[in-house]
Amino acid sequence: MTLTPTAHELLLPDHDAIAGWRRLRERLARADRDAAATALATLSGEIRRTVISTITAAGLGHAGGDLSVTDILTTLYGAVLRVDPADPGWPDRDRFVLSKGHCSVALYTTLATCGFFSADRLSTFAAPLSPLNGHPSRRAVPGVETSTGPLGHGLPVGVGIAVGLRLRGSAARTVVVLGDGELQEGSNWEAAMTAGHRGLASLTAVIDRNGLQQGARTSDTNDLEPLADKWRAFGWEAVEVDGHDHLALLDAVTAPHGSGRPRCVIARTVKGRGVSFMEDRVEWHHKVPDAEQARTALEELR
Amino acid sequence: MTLTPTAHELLLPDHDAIAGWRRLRERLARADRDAAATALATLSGEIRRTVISTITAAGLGHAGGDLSVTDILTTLYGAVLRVDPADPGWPDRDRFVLSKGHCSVALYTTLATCGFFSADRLSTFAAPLSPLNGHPSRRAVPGVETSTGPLGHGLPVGVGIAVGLRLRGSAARTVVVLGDGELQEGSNWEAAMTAGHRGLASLTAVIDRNGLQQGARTSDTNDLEPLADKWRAFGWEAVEVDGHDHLALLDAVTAPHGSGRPRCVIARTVKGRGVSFMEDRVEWHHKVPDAEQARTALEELR
Amino acid sequence: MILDETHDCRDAFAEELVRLARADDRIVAVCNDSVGSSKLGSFAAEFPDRLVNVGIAEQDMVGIGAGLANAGLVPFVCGAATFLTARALEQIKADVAYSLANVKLCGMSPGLAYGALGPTHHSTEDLSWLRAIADLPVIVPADPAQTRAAIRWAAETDGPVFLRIGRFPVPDVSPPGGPAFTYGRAVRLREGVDATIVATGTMVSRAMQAAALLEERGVQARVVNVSTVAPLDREEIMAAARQTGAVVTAEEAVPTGGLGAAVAEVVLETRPVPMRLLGTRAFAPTGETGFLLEYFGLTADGIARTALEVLGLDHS
Amino acid sequence: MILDETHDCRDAFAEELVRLARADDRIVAVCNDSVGSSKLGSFAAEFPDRLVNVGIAEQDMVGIGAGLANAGLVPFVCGAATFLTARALEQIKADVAYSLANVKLCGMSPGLAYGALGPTHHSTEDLSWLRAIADLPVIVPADPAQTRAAIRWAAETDGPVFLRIGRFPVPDVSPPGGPAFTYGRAVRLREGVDATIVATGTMVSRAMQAAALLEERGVQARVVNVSTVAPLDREEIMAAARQTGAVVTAEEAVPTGGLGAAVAEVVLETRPVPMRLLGTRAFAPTGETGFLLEYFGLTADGIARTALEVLGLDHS
Ligand SMILES: Cc1ncc(C[n+]2csc(CCOP(=O)(O)OP(=O)(O)O)c2C)c(N)n1
Ligand SMILES: Cc1ncc(C[n+]2csc(CCOP(=O)(O)OP(=O)(O)O)c2C)c(N)n1
Ligand SMILES: [Mg+2]
Ligand SMILES: [Mg+2]
Repeated sequence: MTLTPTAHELLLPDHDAIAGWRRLRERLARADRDAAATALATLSGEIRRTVISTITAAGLGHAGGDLSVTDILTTLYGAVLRVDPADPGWPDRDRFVLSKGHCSVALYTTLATCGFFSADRLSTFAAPLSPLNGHPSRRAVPGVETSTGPLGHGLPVGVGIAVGLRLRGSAARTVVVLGDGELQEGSNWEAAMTAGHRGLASLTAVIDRNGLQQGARTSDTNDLEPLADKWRAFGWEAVEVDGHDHLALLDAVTAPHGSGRPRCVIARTVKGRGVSFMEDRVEWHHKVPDAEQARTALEELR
Repeated sequence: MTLTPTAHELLLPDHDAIAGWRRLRERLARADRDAAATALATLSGEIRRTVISTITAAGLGHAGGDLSVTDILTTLYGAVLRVDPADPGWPDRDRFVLSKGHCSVALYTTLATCGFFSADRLSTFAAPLSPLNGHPSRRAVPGVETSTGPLGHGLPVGVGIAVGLRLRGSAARTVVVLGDGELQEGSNWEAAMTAGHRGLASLTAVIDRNGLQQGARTSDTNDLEPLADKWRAFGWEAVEVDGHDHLALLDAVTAPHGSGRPRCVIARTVKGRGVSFMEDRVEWHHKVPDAEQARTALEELR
Repeated sequence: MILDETHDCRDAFAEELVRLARADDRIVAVCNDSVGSSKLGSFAAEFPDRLVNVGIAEQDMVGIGAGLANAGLVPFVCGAATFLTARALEQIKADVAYSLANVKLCGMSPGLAYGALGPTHHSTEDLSWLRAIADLPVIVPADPAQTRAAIRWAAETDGPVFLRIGRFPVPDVSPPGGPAFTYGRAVRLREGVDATIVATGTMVSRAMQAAALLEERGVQARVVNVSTVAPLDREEIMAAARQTGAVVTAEEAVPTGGLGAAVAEVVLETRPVPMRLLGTRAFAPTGETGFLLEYFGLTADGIARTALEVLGLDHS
Repeated sequence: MILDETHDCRDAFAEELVRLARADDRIVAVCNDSVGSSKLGSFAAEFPDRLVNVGIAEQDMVGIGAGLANAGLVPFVCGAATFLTARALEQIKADVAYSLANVKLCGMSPGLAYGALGPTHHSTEDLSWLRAIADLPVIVPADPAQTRAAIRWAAETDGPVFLRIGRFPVPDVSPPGGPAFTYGRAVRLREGVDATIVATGTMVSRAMQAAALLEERGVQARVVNVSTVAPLDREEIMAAARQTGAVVTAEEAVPTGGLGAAVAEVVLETRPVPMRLLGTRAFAPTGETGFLLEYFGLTADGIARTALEVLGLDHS
């Protein structure tokens, strides 16, 4: 079968960016908690600004969810995930899956920051034939483990990865980030049950608990509470943390799994975090800032 | 669109059977608890025997699950559901959905006992052009509210019915019977979440908790425990009862919903109940008894 | 056909649904966190109790639709076409089609409408997926008038139906006068004797433009608008094959099992003539809808070139 | 072809899978509480850790398959064909095909194999559903030899694939000698000049019998076994149309988007000749598989009559 290419450009590692990211990782590994928190906050600020510029330029994107998930991404790529942007297929890498694939811009920006590809490619986001489609494609973007976009796909794939890594004797871990509205999809609960049953302690789910979905609050649409109880009843450890507190996230994600169970980190976040007029406003799920709004947003994010 | 008929015979109400069923309902309504228990047990015995004969004759069926669900069906049709076999489309009828549609023979036998159609049609089960297919079809069988067979379909439909009846101002109730293995399907948890969110107090789910699925124990395949916790975390009341104790089932199903929530009745049952060599044996999920085994089974069920 | 005045058929859909709901209190809407993208805002404002937003749960959504129908309501189940069909296909087969439930499945923003949101959001397989399911009419209105008429027909008719409600802007193509939509009947929009372009949905206006281009080349192309993809209007297709001797189909979808395949079968079984099936043939690359339609040759020019090709005429 | 010695292809599938798994520890099996019906008992006995039975959860099953592939394993994901495809279609599209994951989807007991278990268990839409998905090869072995060879090919080849593994007993149809299965290549089983019967899966032996019946009527029918339904062997179909002038397709499936539609497209685009598409055309009534195949005319006699009809010969 001859495959039709879905993108006409190959994304290649950016070795300068990789070197910068490696230095950051080393710095963070040695830093005290305050310094680590500051470094991660700085990184988050940079990423948030790039998110706003990229979406504004492309006229497309999901700003609200990008900004709520940013601190989760920076914590993971800044201090947790053992990956090699120069060798994205390294068999023993930790696996990361962004199940809420509509927040591709935050992911692409993070991946570029690590050097999986050059940050200047971000300007092609959503442009004709760009590898950077509106939702991340495994075919086109190094560092993307599975194509996401339809909600409720990431956790089953993550479970499969964790089962597979265990079978192969790898100690690598698997982290899946999900939206909260996304948890209305039953496929997640199928996967949660399987992971609980199999005691997949190398699997972590982080819920971006911003309380909003596409059209309304989750509590007005199809309420998820008591959310931690749900995960526990499905055989998981569950902890709740402030999803904009890098160190709290870091502790929650890295604490040893005493129980031998998979862990769910419910990260309480604010959709649109960091931009006053976007924060907790449902319309910024996929609204695109105009030039004036973008300017204000970039200033607020400084 | 011209529909191709899927069955070449119309099933019509059996008025003698209806009269008999009405007498039973009245008797049960007036009976003391001991007498009610005895009458329901007698009915269950008759249905179990017909199940065995029907499956043996057809060379097809799911004896184990039929026998585990029988007492639930007799309790519901004997003492709970307000339906009219002479007018299966009565708008204000209670709705019953057998989500574990593979146990069609138990359902068909129960429906025939109520007079939805004549019991002599049971001998056509699975025969060419019979309305009584291996899984119940809404097109062909009066009393069947929705076609089932693929697992995980009944509860979403039941939720829709309950929402619809409430919208129409009907006080009718909706009861869905599910298998335990079936609860591995995520579609059930989608529906459970919706029902909990909407406080559908007219909806009852009864779980035939026989601990076995098609190929193994549920606990060895993908464990469901803590099952009551799961339902509670999804916004339901949950009670556990002996699923072969008609009065316990009756109480569990009919107790007022104080909480305004949907109720899940976890009915602890034994797959193959009543036939020694079938009880709790996974192979009887869909094994068909030979003549000798059928004879033994019928004797044990006397 | 005024080409520069274009419409999002979801607006006609939403307006007509509200109008029908005022007259018939059995009508309810069901959606998957898609109040906005299904344009159900005004329905929600006027009938808050009759909008059942189940959240992001498509299997549940379709099952609930079947349940609402069972309770005597007339549910319009609305979601992005790809999630509605891909995620709930077994519910569509078992709970709706096989159960003959009175459910109106509304696949919103189908085809390539989601543009740069990518192939996971494109609904190009839906026509093939649904036409394979027995007893499920598949309706693709081509403009606002057809959309309104199709919805009215669906509301009045007992039984399952799938309606593909376009988002990509289209001009009016329905001839004034006559009924905009008759179930099971294709509409001949332009006479012609040399070839027939059979189109559906967004491709209909492009087919008309293609016919105009072909006229400049001396080719008289007939144009047929198929809004009932299943069951197909066999007579009209047979007439096209017999009277014009060449057929091109055009759809914003893979033609493997949708309009193209449906027409092909009738042509082959009754009057084999040369034919081409235009549609999408792969996962789309990145780009907005207009760009992607060009990429797949789903333009007036692409259709005209294909017609010339099937006639063995030079199309350079 | 010894007609009275028939085989359940699941047995060949299961044996070959165990054999491959012995040599390659990347091979794992995934199933949905279908160890028995997918014939994975011996696999489970020999490789207990490499069987991932997820329970009754098809979306999870396919997602897990994609994850296992990501971890470097070669998963054979096995489930009753209708549940695998209908319930997990979006996972097949997004996680497997669009993600180009190295997942081997094995649809067991397809078509009408489940007989009197009814239309909810029949998998007659799967070929149409899957052929609509880009970049997903659709393979239908016709006998045990093809089954084994196809599985070996699938295990060796990186990328997604769907294999339709039959349960209904079939005789051996592969000619001894030559390779039983070559990806993308149809096999001409019988020469003929008057018409071609293009068949797949369970229909292949019936096509051979039909050709024998036709011979008695003086008609020389060619028989082509298409085991790669997507991508189709265009050359062989073109040759059939050109050299024999009439085509009948036969599949245990709706022909709207499967083999019939695939062949129709090539015939129309290259050499329009009279054609008939045989398959299932509705939800089946109650009955066992053999009865249902008769009901839909999917028999040697039905195929032969259809061939006579397409040739305009009396078939009474
Ligand atoms: C299966 C599916 N249904 C619907 C959608 C459309 N959709 C995209 S984003 C979204 C809301 C997601 O909400 P949430 O998971 O809370 O994400 P966040 O708030 O972090 O953006 C919806 C409904 C989709 N992408 N996939
Ligand atoms: C979607 C789907 N997947 C698989 C099957 C095959 N199947 C039929 S019955 C069954 C086991 C059901 O177990 P359970 O729900 O516990 O029912 P019970 O024990 O009461 O028979 C399975 C897997 C099916 N019918 N539907
Ligand atoms: Mg959210
Ligand atoms: Mg059970």
